Amino acid sequence: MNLHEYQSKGLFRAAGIPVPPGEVASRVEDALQAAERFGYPVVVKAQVLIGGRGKAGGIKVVRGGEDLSREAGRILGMELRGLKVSRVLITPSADIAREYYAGIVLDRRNEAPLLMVSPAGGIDIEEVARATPEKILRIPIDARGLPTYRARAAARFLDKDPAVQKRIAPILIRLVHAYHVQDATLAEINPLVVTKTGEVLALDAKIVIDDSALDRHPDLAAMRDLSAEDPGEIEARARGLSYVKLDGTIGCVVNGAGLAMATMDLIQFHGGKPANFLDIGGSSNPDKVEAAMHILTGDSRVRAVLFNIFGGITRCDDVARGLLLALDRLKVRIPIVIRLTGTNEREAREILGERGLIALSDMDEAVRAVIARAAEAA
Amino acid sequence: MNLHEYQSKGLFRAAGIPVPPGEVASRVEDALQAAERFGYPVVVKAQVLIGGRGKAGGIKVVRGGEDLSREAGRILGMELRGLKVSRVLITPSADIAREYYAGIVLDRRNEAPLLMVSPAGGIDIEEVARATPEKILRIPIDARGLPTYRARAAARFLDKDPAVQKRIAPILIRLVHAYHVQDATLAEINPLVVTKTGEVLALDAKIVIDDSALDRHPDLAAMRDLSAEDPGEIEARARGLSYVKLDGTIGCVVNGAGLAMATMDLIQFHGGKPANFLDIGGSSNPDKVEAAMHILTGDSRVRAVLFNIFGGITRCDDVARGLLLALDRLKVRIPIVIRLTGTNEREAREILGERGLIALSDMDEAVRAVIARAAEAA
Amino acid sequence: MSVLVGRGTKVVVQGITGRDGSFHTRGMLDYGTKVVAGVTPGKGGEEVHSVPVFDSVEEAVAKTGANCSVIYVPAALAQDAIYEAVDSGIPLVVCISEGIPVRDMVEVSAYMRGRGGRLVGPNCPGLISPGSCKVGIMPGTIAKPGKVGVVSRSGTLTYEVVWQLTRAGLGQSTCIGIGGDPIVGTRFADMLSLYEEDRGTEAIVLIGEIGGSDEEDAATLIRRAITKPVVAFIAGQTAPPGKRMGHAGAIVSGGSGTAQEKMARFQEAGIPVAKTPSEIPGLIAAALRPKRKSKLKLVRGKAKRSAPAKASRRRRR
Amino acid sequence: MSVLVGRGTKVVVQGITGRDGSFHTRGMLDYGTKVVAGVTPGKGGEEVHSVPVFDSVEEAVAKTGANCSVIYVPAALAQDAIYEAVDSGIPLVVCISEGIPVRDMVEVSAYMRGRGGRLVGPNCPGLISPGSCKVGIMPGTIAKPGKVGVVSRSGTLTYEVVWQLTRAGLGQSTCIGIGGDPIVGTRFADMLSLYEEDRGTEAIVLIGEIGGSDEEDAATLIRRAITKPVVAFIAGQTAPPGKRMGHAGAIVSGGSGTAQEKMARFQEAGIPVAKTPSEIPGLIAAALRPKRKSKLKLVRGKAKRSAPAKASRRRRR
Repeated sequence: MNLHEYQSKGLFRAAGIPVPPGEVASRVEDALQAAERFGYPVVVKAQVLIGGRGKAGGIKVVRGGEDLSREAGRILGMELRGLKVSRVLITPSADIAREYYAGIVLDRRNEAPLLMVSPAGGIDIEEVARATPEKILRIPIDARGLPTYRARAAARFLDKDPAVQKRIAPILIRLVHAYHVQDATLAEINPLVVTKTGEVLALDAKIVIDDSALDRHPDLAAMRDLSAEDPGEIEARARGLSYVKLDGTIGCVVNGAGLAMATMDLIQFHGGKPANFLDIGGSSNPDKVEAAMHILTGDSRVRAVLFNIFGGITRCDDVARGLLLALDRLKVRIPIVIRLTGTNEREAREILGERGLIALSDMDEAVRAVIARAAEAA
Repeated sequence: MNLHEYQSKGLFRAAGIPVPPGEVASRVEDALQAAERFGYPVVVKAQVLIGGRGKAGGIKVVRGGEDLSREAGRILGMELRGLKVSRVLITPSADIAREYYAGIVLDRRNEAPLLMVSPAGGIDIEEVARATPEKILRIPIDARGLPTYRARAAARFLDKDPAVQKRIAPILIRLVHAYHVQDATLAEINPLVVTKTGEVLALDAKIVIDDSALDRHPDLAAMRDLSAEDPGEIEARARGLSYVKLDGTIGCVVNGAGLAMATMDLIQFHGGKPANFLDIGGSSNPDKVEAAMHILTGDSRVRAVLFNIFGGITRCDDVARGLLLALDRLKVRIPIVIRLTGTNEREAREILGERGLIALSDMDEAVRAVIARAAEAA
Repeated sequence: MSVLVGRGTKVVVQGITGRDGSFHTRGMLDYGTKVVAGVTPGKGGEEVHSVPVFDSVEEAVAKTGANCSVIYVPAALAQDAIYEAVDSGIPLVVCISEGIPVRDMVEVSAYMRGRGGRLVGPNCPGLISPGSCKVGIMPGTIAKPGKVGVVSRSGTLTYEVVWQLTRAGLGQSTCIGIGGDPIVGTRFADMLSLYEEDRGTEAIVLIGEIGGSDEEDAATLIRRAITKPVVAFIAGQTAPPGKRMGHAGAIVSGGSGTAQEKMARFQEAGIPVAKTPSEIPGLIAAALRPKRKSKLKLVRGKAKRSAPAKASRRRRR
Repeated sequence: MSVLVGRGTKVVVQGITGRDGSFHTRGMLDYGTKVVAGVTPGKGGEEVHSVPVFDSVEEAVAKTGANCSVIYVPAALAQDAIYEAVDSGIPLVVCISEGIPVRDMVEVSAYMRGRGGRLVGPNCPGLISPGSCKVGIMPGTIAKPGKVGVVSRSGTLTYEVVWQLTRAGLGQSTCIGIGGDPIVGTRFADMLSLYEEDRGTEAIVLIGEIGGSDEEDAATLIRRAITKPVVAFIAGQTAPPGKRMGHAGAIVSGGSGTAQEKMARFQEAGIPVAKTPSEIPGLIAAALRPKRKSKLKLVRGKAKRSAPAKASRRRRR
């Protein structure tokens, strides 16, 4: 789960990492009041879960009230990569001397977190990694956390000033600790700035929390911003489905993530465009099938739906029953192509047959069929 | 540093370990009020830092106010193994069904904590270890803390009732965690009781905190009860000396713990009785020598003092100066025997010689001399 | 012939009294797997499908000689279950549980390093050595004994491929799903080495997906040390970046871990990459054609796992 | 001849700019020890007694080839200093610092297990191979080159014994103080094995004290695997139970770790126990007497560290 900048900064502040003061506003008046408390110039920052907000016009420095009213008004309500901005962060403008990067990711190869710091701050770390890899220092994190001596080495890598190094080292130790205790999979300060007075501040913050760990962090789970997500994805999560919306025309209902990806790929291979990733999971609860159909029929771009079910633990007859349930309850006006094989395949075919539905057994054949039906429906 | 029962229980309570309610009183009136809040019968428990308080008469169950007044009055002010009781803990009497032992010590051989549990609760665990070692389950603790499955195994070892096991297991996990985060070197629940209603409670509690870790636990350091310690030991700690009072007649001032122990042993070997262990440490600050003399002359049993200094880092001349400083400032009426060798030995002899003092260079000779002087002085 | 599990495998089921544990115990028993014990704390003395239940793995091992554990406990309890199995000396621990926090697995990984014992999974379907033993949740009916080793990060996609192999007359030595999480106990490289050593395996199917670099590491290993033919398939070519595709580990982040990159690495290593699942049986059949097979034997006879072997292998392709 | 440190030892001093670090660097240099580098974070580029100071151990090792570290930092920073030395690949780390929390050392111990590198201390005076190298704070003047290995848990008591040996004409191969804390990196048993292997050591003095079971473990090891004569002394016979005698590790708790117990264990193992420090030189001299020496050589020639050697050794006493 991605956290907003203001939420991430809140966690950093609680972890003892210096962040600039800030207030979140969803109305221009509130933004003005906050700015007056801080004193101008302030920065108005759109709170949306995408990178590159600055380039997209979602971050502005303003020098007075009029300026702020105009910019806050513009940003509140704008769309950034399809996401509506409903909140801005108002924060005093900092006198930046130098900008660095500090971030922790999960290093899957080493099966442990990895701290990366770079004196090339404020820009995308992946770009730095490609263009100037020598500008990144990588420090593997083990069960000890970040030993002080390593934090000092990282601080020396970033800044020449011993006084600044002494401020940076504890920030890195706390960042590593926060990553651990909050069950993060990413924790990033970009930029970590040194101000002209030698202060060190986390000017931007990004934390991603491990979805699998939210159960033990009710405080973090409560930070989820539903307004920042696709309604279909919200419904899917609520119903225990794994769903990702895409921009194609062929909806897919599949059991198993790998098979679901392979189905999308096969649609593209045969010339179609998948509208989504959707995994109904291992169980064969008919309600999940109905929920899946509800989500797909809510996407106006979907022209046809493909069911691709390989019965193992999932029983084909349960899926067939779920499909019929969906057809009864929802007004489904788009064609459906069904591919079933495996456990209780015969029973499933019988159930479907009673309603005049035919199930294919070959995956390629089914994909070609659904592409044809979608083309007809367009 | 040993914590009182009520302090240990406070830490356990904060760690989520169930302890019975309790109030500390240093006056009979307060004890009465506490007892009335709890309702009779209550237990009056002397808060002194010794084991075996029950056998020594420091713990009494009382059934009413008169009873309490008499017992609290008797216990407050009594002496238990030389320690004056200035506080009692008033706690409701529990309906005990079964009594167990749970404790963590540092296992020096394995360089890790060791959890021990035993169904033979309420008695000295060392006695159990001697008499019925099969009644103790030992669980080494590694960096993971106490895995749940091991906590369950320990709980099964203690009690047959699955409902009780489910209450014991988390107590053990929390005990291990508290031991770790509080930098304890001992954490003991004895007895851990199962009440007749199936509740599980830490009826007594004992925690020893690692002295070396007190700097990072100011809250624990503040719990030190000076009234429970020997005034000489308090002064020694304040002056950076390592001092243990014994009941002999020959005071010793030595540099280094090993040499100090060997000096005591040698006094006994030659027929004398050491009055103390005293290590002035590696530095040769004259103030420390003066402090040492102040402490020793405050012990009325001391008949003579032996200085045993092996100059290495410690400079013999510094010790000599410190001794003269002490003789100037304190009224020292007891004989002093000095043994010096090593760094700046000659300078030291000169300094002492100016005041008519002679230093020996052989340890055995010095010990025999001090024993003779003590005998004369007696 | 097979790897990891076979006729000598004696399984203890952790979480046997749960819904999944009980259901799949039935499935394993029906397949002929020797399920000798179950563990559910507090239910020691009970039975599930006539399998005795114990309070702890330690007890189960002591009483039954179990040498493989399969874990069906809820995600929040899975780390402890793995610790219990490993600490009890079980050499093969298969964790089916899905949704284990990454931090728990980081800790498990650090703990297991340098200790004995192999973990398969978590978030995996387990493994099957057709005809002799199945551990986990794979449907036994899709597989048949043979010479193809299958290793995959997914579940149903594995079934799909195994089923297609079986229909094409290509039986399997062992099929394993290593799990879809970012951190899993057994990786592609581990399985490739096991299949390379296994005399019953003559070709290998590797089914990867987006995310991480396990496929890339596998490609490097194959180039260096695997002499048997490998056919690869990678799912997720159409997955958008930054989105988790069902599996916690199936995510393209920071432009790395794409299907395209992985496919390219296999192709550079001279390994055929199937464009669709249905192409796999044909590619395997081609790899096993008698002419090639004799060459392969020659190569292995000469210098197994050495530089000359590698060179010959490249020539072969 | 010597163990652990000698002419090839190149020392880096962690905390060299501190009061103790600087003072003892002077002492080590005066003795002839090759102190090649110092480390104090933020003071890289400075010099202490002409020794170059670096910001990190890693840098010091890279620039000077240091192969031994000695640590003089405050107790609160000592754990990190040990980690830094070990992580930088230093094979011998000597920690002088006193007052390190036990938990810190439990963590260090767990971390070092299975990794390379030896820790001596903490809370120790270090070690000296007379005539060639001293690392730590021992006064160099008390020792002289010879054939007696000395291992001790204390500081000044060691100096006392070494001084008495020297005055009796009994030089030392190496003298080491292993430290007075409950957890130390190198124990009696480790040193006994090193002295046993060292061709320049012919007899061993072991100076133990109350607390723990390291002396008991040493007695067991000597009985099983040490063929060279050992003389033991134990301090603290008059120490009251439950009181820490200066050293954090010198405490009789729960009736175990008494001097009496330790002395009895040595005596049972056939090892002479000195009743006073001044008895030690005489016992060592007796052990080294020509007649016995020839027997010892015979035994070693026959079967070193084996059961027959053990049997002969018992006869010898």
